Amino acid sequence: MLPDPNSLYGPLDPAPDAGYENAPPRMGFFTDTSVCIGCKACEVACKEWNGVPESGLDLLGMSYDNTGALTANSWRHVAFIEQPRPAGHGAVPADVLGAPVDAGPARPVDAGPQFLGMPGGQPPGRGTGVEERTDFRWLMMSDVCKHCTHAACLDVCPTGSLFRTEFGTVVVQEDICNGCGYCISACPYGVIDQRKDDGRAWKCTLCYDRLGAGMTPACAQACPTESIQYGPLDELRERAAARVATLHDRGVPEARLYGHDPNDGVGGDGAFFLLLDEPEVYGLPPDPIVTTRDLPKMWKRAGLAALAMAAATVAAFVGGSS
Amino acid sequence: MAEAHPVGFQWVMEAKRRGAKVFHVDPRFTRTSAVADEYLPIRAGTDIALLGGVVRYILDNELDFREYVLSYTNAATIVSEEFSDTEDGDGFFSGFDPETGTYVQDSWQYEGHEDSSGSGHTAQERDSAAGLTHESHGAPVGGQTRRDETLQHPRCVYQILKRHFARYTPEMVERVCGISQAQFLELARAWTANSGRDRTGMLIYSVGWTQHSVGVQYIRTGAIIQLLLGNMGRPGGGVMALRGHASIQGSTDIPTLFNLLPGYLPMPHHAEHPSFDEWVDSIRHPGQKGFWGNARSFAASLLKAYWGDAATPENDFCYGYLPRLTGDHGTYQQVLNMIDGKIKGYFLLGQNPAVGSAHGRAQRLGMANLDWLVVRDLFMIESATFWQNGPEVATGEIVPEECRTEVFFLPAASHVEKEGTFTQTQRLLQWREKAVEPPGDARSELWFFYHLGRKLREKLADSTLPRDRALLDLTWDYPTHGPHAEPSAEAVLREINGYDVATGRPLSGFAEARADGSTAIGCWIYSGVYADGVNQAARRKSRHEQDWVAAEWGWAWPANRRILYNRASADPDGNPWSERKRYVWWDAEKAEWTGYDVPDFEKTKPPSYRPPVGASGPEGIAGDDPFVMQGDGKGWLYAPSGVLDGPLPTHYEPVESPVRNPLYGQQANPTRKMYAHPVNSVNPSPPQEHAQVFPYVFTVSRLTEHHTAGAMSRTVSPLAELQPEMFVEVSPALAGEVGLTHLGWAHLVSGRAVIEAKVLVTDRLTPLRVDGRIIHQVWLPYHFGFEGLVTGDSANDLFGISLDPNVLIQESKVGTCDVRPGRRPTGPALLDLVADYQRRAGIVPGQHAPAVTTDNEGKEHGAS
Amino acid sequence: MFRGSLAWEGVSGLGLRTFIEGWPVYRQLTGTDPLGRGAAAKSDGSRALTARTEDADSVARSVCPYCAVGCGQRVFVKDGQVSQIEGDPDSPISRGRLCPKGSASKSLVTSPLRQTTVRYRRPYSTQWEDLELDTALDMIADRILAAREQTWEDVDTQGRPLNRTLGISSLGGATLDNEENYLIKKLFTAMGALQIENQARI
Amino acid sequence: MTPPGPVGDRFRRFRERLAAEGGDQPQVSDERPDTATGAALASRAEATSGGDHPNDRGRAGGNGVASSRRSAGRRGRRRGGGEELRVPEAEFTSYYGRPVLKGPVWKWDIAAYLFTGGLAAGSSLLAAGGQLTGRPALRRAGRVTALAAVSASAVFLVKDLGRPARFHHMLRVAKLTSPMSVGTWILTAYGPAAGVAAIAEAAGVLPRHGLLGLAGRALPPIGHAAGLLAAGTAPALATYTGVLLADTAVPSWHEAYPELPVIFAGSALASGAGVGLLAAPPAQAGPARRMAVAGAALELYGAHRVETRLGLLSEPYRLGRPGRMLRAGRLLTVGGVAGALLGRRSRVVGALSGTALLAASVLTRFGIFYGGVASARDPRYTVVPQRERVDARRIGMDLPSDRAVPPAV
Repeated sequence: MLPDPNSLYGPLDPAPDAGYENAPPRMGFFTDTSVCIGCKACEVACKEWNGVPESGLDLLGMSYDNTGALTANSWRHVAFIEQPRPAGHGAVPADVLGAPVDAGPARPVDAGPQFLGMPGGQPPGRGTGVEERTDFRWLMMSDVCKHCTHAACLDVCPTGSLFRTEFGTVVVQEDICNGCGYCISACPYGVIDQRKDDGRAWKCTLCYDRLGAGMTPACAQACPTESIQYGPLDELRERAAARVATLHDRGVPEARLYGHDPNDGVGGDGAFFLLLDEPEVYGLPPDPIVTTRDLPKMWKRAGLAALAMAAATVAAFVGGSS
Repeated sequence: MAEAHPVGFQWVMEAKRRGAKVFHVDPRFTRTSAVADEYLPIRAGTDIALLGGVVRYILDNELDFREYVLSYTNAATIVSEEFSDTEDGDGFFSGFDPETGTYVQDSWQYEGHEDSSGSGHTAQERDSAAGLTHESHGAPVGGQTRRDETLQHPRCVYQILKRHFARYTPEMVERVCGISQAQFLELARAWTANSGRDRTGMLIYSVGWTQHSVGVQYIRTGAIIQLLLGNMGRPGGGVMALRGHASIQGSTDIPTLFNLLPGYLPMPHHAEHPSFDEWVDSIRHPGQKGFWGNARSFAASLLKAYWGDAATPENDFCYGYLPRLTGDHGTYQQVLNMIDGKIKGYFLLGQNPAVGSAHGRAQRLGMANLDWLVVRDLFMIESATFWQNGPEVATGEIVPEECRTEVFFLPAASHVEKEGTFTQTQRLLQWREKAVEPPGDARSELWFFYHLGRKLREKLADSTLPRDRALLDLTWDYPTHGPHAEPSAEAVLREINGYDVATGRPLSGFAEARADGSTAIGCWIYSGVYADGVNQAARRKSRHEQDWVAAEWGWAWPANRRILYNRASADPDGNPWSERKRYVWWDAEKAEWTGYDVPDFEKTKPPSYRPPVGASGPEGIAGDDPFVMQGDGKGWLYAPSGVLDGPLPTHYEPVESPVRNPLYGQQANPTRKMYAHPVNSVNPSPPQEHAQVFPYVFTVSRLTEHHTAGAMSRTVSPLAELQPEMFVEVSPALAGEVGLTHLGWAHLVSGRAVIEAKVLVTDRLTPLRVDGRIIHQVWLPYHFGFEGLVTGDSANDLFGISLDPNVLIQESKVGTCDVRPGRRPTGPALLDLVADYQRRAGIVPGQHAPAVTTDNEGKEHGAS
Repeated sequence: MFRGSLAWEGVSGLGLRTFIEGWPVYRQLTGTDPLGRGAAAKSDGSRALTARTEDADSVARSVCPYCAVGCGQRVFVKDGQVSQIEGDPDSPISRGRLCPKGSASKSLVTSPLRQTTVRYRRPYSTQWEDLELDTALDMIADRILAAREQTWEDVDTQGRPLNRTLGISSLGGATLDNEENYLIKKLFTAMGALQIENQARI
Repeated sequence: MTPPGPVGDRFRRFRERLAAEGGDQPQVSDERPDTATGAALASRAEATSGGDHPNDRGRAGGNGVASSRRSAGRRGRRRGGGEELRVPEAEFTSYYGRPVLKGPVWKWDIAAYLFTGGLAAGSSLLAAGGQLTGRPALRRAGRVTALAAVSASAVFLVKDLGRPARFHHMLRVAKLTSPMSVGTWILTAYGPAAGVAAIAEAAGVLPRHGLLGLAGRALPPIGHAAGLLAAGTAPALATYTGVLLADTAVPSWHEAYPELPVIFAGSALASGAGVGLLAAPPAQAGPARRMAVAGAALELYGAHRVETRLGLLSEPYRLGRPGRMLRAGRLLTVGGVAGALLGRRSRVVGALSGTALLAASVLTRFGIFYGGVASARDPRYTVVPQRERVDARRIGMDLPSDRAVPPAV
């Protein structure tokens, strides 16, 4: 019945599995948060292209994030995290900071990560002895639908509205969706969402219409610093691995990829990320597993329960005295 | 830069990828800081102290690019022995006139040119914002100078520089700016390490730098560093001004500024320029080197473009038609005049001073006291509805039924509904094609002014008054097309480019300009944009089909040069400084300059050329004088004239500062433009009393998500929702001190206004230790006003009016205020609160504090 | 039930065969996509999907109106309306990228908040009125002439020419075209209006 | 459930709710003159989460900078007796305390459907048993209840759709990966059968002659077949809903996948039995009583398992409203079974027992439903188990935890 033994779990090329013969290479996003400047061009470009409605005029107080989350009305969401760096990370003992003027050109002691906000040197003002602050950094990440290899939203969709495109992406067909809401509970990333005044479920389509015309998705095209990169997933994964290596070489050991691994709980994401902290810091689940991995076992349990139910009924009527 | 120019910032990220180190200096940690290698929090308004520290570091350690400095700058030039420095004057240079608050610059001149410089008392130059004039053509200076190539002469510029910046030590930088010595040294080391034949460093500023009472000197300090390190005129070098509006560069090139005519020709002054010859000579400075020697051709061609057949050599090309300056006619003087009832009518053309200009209340009160106001905009902006919805209506200061201003709101065409050129921040003109017709009554400015002019001329057709001749003789015959009779923008661009009067042939460049009336040029620096009858600004050869200079994309003035003064990218002998930094060089075989860019030099003048004695104009420029617009062909470390507040940058405190100037007895720029008007006031700063009434420093700037006064972003839903409310950023320490809570309300009080904002408590703001005290700074976006999808109080309301003396731009990046928890009062109680603060601070509206704060009041350094 | 479902897919009653073949379940059973994940579930709407830039009537090459970086824009027009504005990949300045403001350009020019008719507020009035554009232009011209009349200065106290009016002011934004600025400066200068200023001063 | 409106509203309400229900947690308010950052306060309150957990205490607050941070919480004792359960201290990081997942958008009608679907299934089984063993009262009550319940189910299901007019799109595809699709087809088979079976009960009231008489004679055998068909699909109808909930990312639903079908099967049996007890005279109600016992056993076993086996993820089933519902359901189940067994002579006691069982079934379904919803709304239940999994894997692979600070280079 299953087209591929890995149809529910494990590494898989999703487009052929979804019935596309001679599918083009799987396309995806690599979002490199180490170069994200939090400009939100992705959010706006997405809304302009896809005609996504306004998502509310609320000052949320979550740093510069007034979008809040991926929702039916925000298909890209830039997260902003203001945080002290982990204790002991890159900071120099305070007495070094007051070092004499001719301390020489190199700073071997404090040569922490090179590319972040305040890596090597001093926290603002520490040299003046004013504050107790620890070092500080400001993380930004443009979140988006992950276009999972094993997309629970798609698999649980009872209408076939959510479908796998020939590019391996996951798209809601607005002419089909009847707003049953199942996909929303199924998504391990909290991405897909119901639009209240519309009833249907909406999320990033990876600009399916643009892909068909050979164009780049709106967000990736707009992104000023190439934080959002679009391309064949295989290429992106190679590029991402190289980028992590570069960052590690440059003294950014906390750089890590998220969603790149075809062996992870969702078979790898079509949209994966380079992060500078744990996933949950950005609001991402640390180790998502597609719920349908366990579906065969669930059906088995349901079958057993059904049998038990039937058996109990038979017993109730056959056995007993009254 | 990431915050306000994200797409430009891609090139910084590109450089970073290739190993560049990025330092970011800002009062608050921004999106730029987040990806910079180093972030240096700075006390707002102290950039000269920081940069001066770098200058000292360079000179003390002799880290300058000596070959470049010797050949291409005025480091070796000897300065008059009458000159005395701020070192000796407690913050004053020689020549200060306390009566007018300006300098007599004779003593600043190069030796031997004390009297012949043409530069004297600068009070009038200040009023005419002469600094802007000097933006392109430099200031007058004698062409032949005495030099000491060993740089040892005590009065050579190099030594003067060294003495002047001697006190800008790392300790002083820390004391003034709040930047630790270690961080400062990190910056200084990295900057100086990227200097020399193989390496360059780039200085990027956003034009908030100009919005200081010493704004021009900020940029001067940056230029000094870049000259010392050999970073000017070379790829990967330079001082990059990130201007904030699509064609703000164009708005100065073809100015709608009171003191300028197109191409930085000065608007004539009634006393200085009574005749055409005097006017022209004041531009070209006879005897001076450089290309301004051709000023007569440019001036005559402009007048010819304006008045066509009526302009003849015999009548000085209708020079008499030009209106004359008598003093300061800048926008802030105008606003005060409006309040005083002196101005009848006001045009606002895509501008929203009710939100975007300093002292919003003064702006609105001024507009409420006009006969008529014409607002042309895409949206119903605050400057059109002040009489209805402005904060002064709430306080009772403007009563609609008593406000006489007649308001015309005319909808404008958007950028896709008209064609024309924008000049972006690197002087590049790009033509926009028209996509659609404007909706309804919306029209372009081109349409409005063309037809307004047509109507005026019709109404005056029978006039015999002399004053109407200028209108009636005007060339005003642009072809029109389309359903609305839209004038042809290409025809206007053609006139800007210039043409041969006899044949109508478009000129190929300003070298073809003639002073005999045979050429007409609307803006000489733009000449060539329509060369060969082709709209060069409309060129859009894909970047994939040309080299990285991309010379065939748009058109850059002058003459499509992408890097100015690029002769400096070659060494004195004309060879590239290094293979890595090859850009423009002398091709000895072909005996001409060549390279990736259009050489900014006479094409066939060899590096070995030395001018004959007494040569002037272009002929006077030697083969190794790259700065061809300067009067001596050199990059100016020291500016003997042209900069009104000193030949060298000096740290002065902002006009409003909680700190006594640690460097000099003189507190703030003594030459700043001040207005003693009842509506205007300045919060007290040391050594005045009551400075503690406004204990906090506030600074304002842009958010990525909004644009300037908000008319183009608060009205646009996908932008409005991204930053939906006015807020103030405060440090946790200040929040604790004042009692502010995250997402709660605060109100800020200055001597002019009270505004309220939601509070964002963030570690991105940090208290600084300055001169032994802790200084708290708060930050505000200035985008909010009372119209649009999202609204809020305007940060610019907090500012008073104090201007840079060179360009008359207001200090609106730093001020002092008090911060209080909770919402502000409303109605008349608001005025009471301000009045209470004014009383406590000893502010008497209409009076300003003395400009001079030294004991000797600068007298002993007075005019000599 | 099925009929309704298929009607959504644009299949009308063309007989049972078409009816069945258009049914995704049939495609699941007979095609390459038994799980109904992709090929079988694709709707007619998805099959008909095209990028709206593809069928634009015209494309204007433009420049972003916000900051001074000068990013290239392509303005797509369909039926006389702007249907999309996005970065111009050919631009050596922006390489096709746009910031959030530039990306919002379509919303800017098509904003429902845009004022598209002339509005007029009489002195001492509490409300706006409508006005014909030509009338407005005429009234403004009259007011200019009147202001010149009232405030004209021929000469200074020493008889040197001034040739100007200080009764008229102008403040322009910096999103005006060079050609516009040129006409503005030219006309105001010719009428003797000196106090012409711009955002560049601010 | 999820209030309508833009995300900002939703988030603000979320934050306010947390603040309001945070018990001894610091309140987010403008008045509080705390020297810590307001952001930290807000963040702390947000990260505190667990709106329905009155016993939270000892939560470590933020210590400075805004935004994401770790929150430590010690879960206290269960309220309302029972054995003492200690959940290990959970420390986790989240993005401003926001849920990682989107809470189910299903409203109460889906919980109600869980009940009516089960009720229909149980009733059909009861009816078939009655039919086959000659207990007409059980048969009639079962068939009629089944039709009523399945009709109500259809109403609930359609009503809950965002686009009710498109309900028939469910029949576009048949997907084994989608429990809802499977359920659709089960309902498609079951519904008409249950309907026909119920209509066949009308045979008794039809005239004996004429066309209607013919129908009257034909109906019983048709009803017979339909009743058996309905009963044949009924167990699937009752248990697929367990998979329906389990096949989601909702932590406490998914992890309970082995038990949910059991609970729902038991609950369905018990509710069917309840109908029997209500409708049938004591003489015919014996099988119903035995069904009640069997159903209650399955239900109680399953519920006990989900409340104890899942560690942190059992918590939502014990705390707050879901906990109260499940505890009440358990009491009613026990009471209902006891009544059925002890009061087997009394119609009144039987009816009360039946009612108790029905009510218990309702409460169980709602308890399970809302327990899951609560688990989705608190990032703790998403992050903590996943983080433990990651850390365990790291330890297993001898990799350093990425929480540890890598050495500076």
